[in-house]
Amino acid sequence: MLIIEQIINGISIGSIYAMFAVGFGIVFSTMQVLNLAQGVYATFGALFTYFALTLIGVPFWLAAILGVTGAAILAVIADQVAFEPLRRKNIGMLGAIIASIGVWIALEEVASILTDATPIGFPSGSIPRESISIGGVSILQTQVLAISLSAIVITAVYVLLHRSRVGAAIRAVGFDKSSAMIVGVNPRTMIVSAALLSGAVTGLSGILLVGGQSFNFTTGNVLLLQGFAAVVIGGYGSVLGAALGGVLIGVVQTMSQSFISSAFQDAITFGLVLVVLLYFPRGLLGTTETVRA
Amino acid sequence: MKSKRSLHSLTGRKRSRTAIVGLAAALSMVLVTGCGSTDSDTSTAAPTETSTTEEAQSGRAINVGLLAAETGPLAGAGGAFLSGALIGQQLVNETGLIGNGNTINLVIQEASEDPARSATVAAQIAADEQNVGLVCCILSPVAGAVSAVANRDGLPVILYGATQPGLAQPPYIFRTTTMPQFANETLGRELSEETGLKSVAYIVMTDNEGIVSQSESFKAGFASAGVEDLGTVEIVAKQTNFASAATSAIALGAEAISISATQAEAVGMVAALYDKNYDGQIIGLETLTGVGVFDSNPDALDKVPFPVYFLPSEVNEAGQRFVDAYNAEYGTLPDSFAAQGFNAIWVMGAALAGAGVEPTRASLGESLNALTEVPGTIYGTVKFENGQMLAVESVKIVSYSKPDGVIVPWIAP
Amino acid sequence: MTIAPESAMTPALSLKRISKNYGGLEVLSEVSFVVPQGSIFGLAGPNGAGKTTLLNIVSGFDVANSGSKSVMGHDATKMDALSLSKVGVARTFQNIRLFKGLTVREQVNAGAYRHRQASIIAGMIGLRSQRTDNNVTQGMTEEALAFVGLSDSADLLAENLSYGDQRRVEISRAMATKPSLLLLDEPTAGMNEADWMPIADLLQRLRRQGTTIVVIEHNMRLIERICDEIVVIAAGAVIAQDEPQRCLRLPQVRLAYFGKSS
Amino acid sequence: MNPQTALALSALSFAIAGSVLALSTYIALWTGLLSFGTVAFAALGAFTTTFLINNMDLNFWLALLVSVIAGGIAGLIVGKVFIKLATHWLALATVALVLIARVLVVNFPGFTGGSGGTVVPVKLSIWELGLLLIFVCLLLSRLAQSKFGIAATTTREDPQVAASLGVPVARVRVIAFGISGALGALGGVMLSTQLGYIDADTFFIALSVTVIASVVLGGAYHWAGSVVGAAVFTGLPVYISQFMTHGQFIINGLLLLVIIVFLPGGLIDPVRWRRWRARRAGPGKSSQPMQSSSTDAEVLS
Repeated sequence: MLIIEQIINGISIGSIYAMFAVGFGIVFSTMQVLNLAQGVYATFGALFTYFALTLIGVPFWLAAILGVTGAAILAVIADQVAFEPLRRKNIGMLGAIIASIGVWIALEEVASILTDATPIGFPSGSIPRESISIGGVSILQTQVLAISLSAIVITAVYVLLHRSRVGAAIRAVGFDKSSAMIVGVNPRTMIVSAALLSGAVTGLSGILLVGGQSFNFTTGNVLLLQGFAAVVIGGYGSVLGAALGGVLIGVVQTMSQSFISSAFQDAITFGLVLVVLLYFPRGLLGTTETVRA
Repeated sequence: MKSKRSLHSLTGRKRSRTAIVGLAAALSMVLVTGCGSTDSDTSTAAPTETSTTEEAQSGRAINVGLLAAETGPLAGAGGAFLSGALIGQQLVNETGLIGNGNTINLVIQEASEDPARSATVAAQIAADEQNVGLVCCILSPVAGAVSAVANRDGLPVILYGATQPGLAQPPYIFRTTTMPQFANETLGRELSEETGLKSVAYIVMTDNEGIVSQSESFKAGFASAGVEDLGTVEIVAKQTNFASAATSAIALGAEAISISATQAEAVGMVAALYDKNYDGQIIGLETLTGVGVFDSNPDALDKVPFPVYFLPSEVNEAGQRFVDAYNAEYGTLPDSFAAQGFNAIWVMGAALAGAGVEPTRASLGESLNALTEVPGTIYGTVKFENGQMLAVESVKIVSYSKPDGVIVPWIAP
Repeated sequence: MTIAPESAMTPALSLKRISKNYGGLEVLSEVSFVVPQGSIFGLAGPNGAGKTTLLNIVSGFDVANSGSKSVMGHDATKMDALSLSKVGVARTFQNIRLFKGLTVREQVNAGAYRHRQASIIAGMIGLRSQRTDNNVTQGMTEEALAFVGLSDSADLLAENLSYGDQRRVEISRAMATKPSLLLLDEPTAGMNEADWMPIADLLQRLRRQGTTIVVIEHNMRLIERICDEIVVIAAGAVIAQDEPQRCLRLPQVRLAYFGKSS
Repeated sequence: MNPQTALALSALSFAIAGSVLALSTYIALWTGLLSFGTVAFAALGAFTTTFLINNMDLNFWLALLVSVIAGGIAGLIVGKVFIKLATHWLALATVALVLIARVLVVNFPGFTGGSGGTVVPVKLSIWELGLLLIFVCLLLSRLAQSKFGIAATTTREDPQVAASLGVPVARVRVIAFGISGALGALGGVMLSTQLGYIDADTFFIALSVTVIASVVLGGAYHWAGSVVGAAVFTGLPVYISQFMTHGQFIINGLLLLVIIVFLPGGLIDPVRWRRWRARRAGPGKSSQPMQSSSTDAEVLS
């Protein structure tokens, strides 16, 4: 029983990592940007939701939609302000990483001011808190929500990217801008829509993470590290890879935490990251588009 | 009047506005210098504020440095400490605690609880002979960095927040932090006696020595009441997966679960246990106090006992004076961080009183070393042992009350 | 200097049934030919025939799926760019690849890198060997610069030179390695006669110094002028190998080039 | 001493320590590799030195030497293991390294003092710090002239072409990591002597971000850039602090953006100077558009 419950715990937190990782991966595979500001989008997704709940007082589902939208718009603005100039000037990887650090620092301070740097949480009653108990295994409704939502969203993203014309266009841009132009795709539109999509998914992951607990302006950084581990393990450029990477991390963490030692859980996670980087250069499920060695 | 303004600009509520002002200031700054800095660790600092009050005319205004943390990860607590300290300055001067017409004048420098920044600013304060003492530090590493500077320059320091064991090192480093360790032990003992607790399990954040030592004191307390220890679940800072820790802890099947973690993690754990329908007694620790904590999770935090040294609703005369002054200034009741900030300044005042007509670092140091007990603090009469303040008598077991989130004495179910 | 046995018998380069395909698309199929030492050898053929791919494989920038190659008598099938440079292979690029931000002299001096004896560590501590190295490579640099006639613009940023001069810089950088086999990818692309003539006799002077040259060219007049022998590649396969004049008259070649054989 | 002087001196000592850390990152970047690992080596150096002094009562300079060597070896090993990774994946691997380093620091209290951290028994004077920095700068200016310098620069600009000219790209990068490790350890020790107290979070992501930002702001194309960058980064906040409370980070972030967009070469950018001189000199009939130099596509992608 205990182990089953723990596995479910792992899957639920993992599904949140997974969603973040997918958001992270979209940006990387389309814009070749390792966006360190991605974690802040998650924080803001949660923040916008919080303000929608407390200031406007709309129901949770609506607040969440507002939060997701806010995060998506934020991501687009950040992309156009910070990364678009770099793309135009053709300043590569390092430049983008540094720029994303800039965005990260600035936005985190904004979040700190908005929250007075104190812990906040969704007001009571706004989200379902009860837990369902099935044969001695108790599952939180928030966990059910997290797992089902991310399953739906990730599938949707997968279908959008790999089964639709828009997705094909987006991936074409990611693969080779110039040839994309030749086949009549406007790279900028595609990049903006990629940023929008990634921001939305990331924001949702943030909302689900803090749902039912308190959070503060640095919450997103945790997701950043775990999500980064997830994408590395799952492989960039592959939606399903990143997703499974996230779930894997979640389960591995939970298991090591409850059956080995929580003290070393980060060492285990990121040790795994190194192993994958070195011995599975494309991630466990990565695509050939991204060769790392 | 200057003091009033400075006080206002420092209340948390006004922070956003200050931010805009600061922003403008910085912009002009950047325009001037044409270059700037990025450092996600060191943070912004308050303009040097020196507030003087009318009593100053008769005697001398004695400068005491204070490292503020209005920004950075601890801005929440930092603001409370600072607000309390400013009231401390106000009351020390109004009551003429120091005597000889002398008044205390806080030289406030923002250091955002960052070790490097704090060491730098401390060096600046230490370099000015006018500053006879320094009050600071919420985080233990910061306290360590500042202590190094202070020991070098022979500057007496009072630490008001850091809880790691062994930080108080006379002759220069003293600590008025009301050590949660003692409080936890008391809580453990009294709570078990009141409720006839049989067994308890522990959730401990293992990568924070201060917290670990707090959990030790809980264990000592419960053990002394003969409660059975059913095991410990470890968590780490920046924990995301509270649910699994909760599952493990609940699985230990204890009548009560005692949580030792820093604020965010403690709140998260309480919530997870609550959501997992844990039917036993959840026991918190002092980190559960603070602005916004209750609102962050009212359902879960209701009825979770935790120890505090200070409770606005149950105060002695000195405490009442503090509460009134604080309320008059900020329109809210002080939390235990504010109380610690206040008390640090009050003790500093008491020490200055014993430091002669013209206090110097040397005389203040001697006075602090000679200090064995201070009567009339908001914690009652407090004792000093090896530079550490003890106020065990004033420990209170409290919990948040629904719906308004006021902290009230805890009533055993 | 190269480790290669400098006997006229051993060919400078010999390719045996080199094949290359990118994800099923066959770019080269069973290409084989031999380049005798001291010759100027032309690689001709319409665009997309696979000439550059072949050059990449020879210089270790790309790996063949099958087949073998040997350079100056060494089996070079498994060699990467680094080890090939050690046996004396140097190259230029169709789209110029100079180091950004370096002056002409620095570019060429980098070419002489492999003639530095001092170990990297010795260089850090700045031992004597380091200084002698600097003198040696300086000599080589100036020589190579003078050879292509860029001594005057040696201190300019290479990227500020004209297109033609940038090509010269690339050639002189390659020369500074003192190669025994020099691979040139369209050295006169986009040049008018006035520009490419000097390059042509530059190559001939190089050959006189005993360097073997393999050159990809579209400029038939240049080919006829300097090449001893050419192979024509079309659709990844060798369709002709002979002296330039005769080769270019062959029907299959004209077909490949002009789509008609007469 | 005048407080302002004290402030300046203290800020300066942190700036000096910061410069050495920045230079450690710069060395790796010189060969085209972005490494967050500097702080891991810094932690190794700082905790080793402290341990050797406290528990083996070794002389400080001896302990420092041992730590620097240890850092160098660690750097070589890390480089050897990571070298097969393409550049930006290597950057990620170094992030993982930093995260793991923290866990190790926390969980080996016998060596590091664990989460409680440890007191650093030595405080270097500004002069000693300055001399160390000067020594490092001399080493680097020497390197720039040396065989390694040429190898590193060409490797960064175009590894493939460099290899075809006989530059042992992989070896050069591993050596760079070795030096980066040694300098990282040195910088870590210098920083720790200024902090007087170090724990697991002293050497963490925040610091590595600062260090990298210093290098980029100062200019990743010349060692002097790292020194300037670190000075600006560690020095300026202290002064800006005196003028403003909140939102300094917002400025910091935007500033970093502005720099990377408009001065991608950083404050010290020899290439920009050269181009500027070239343009003033005139004759170079530029056949290409001026491209942004330095932290450019070539550096990492």
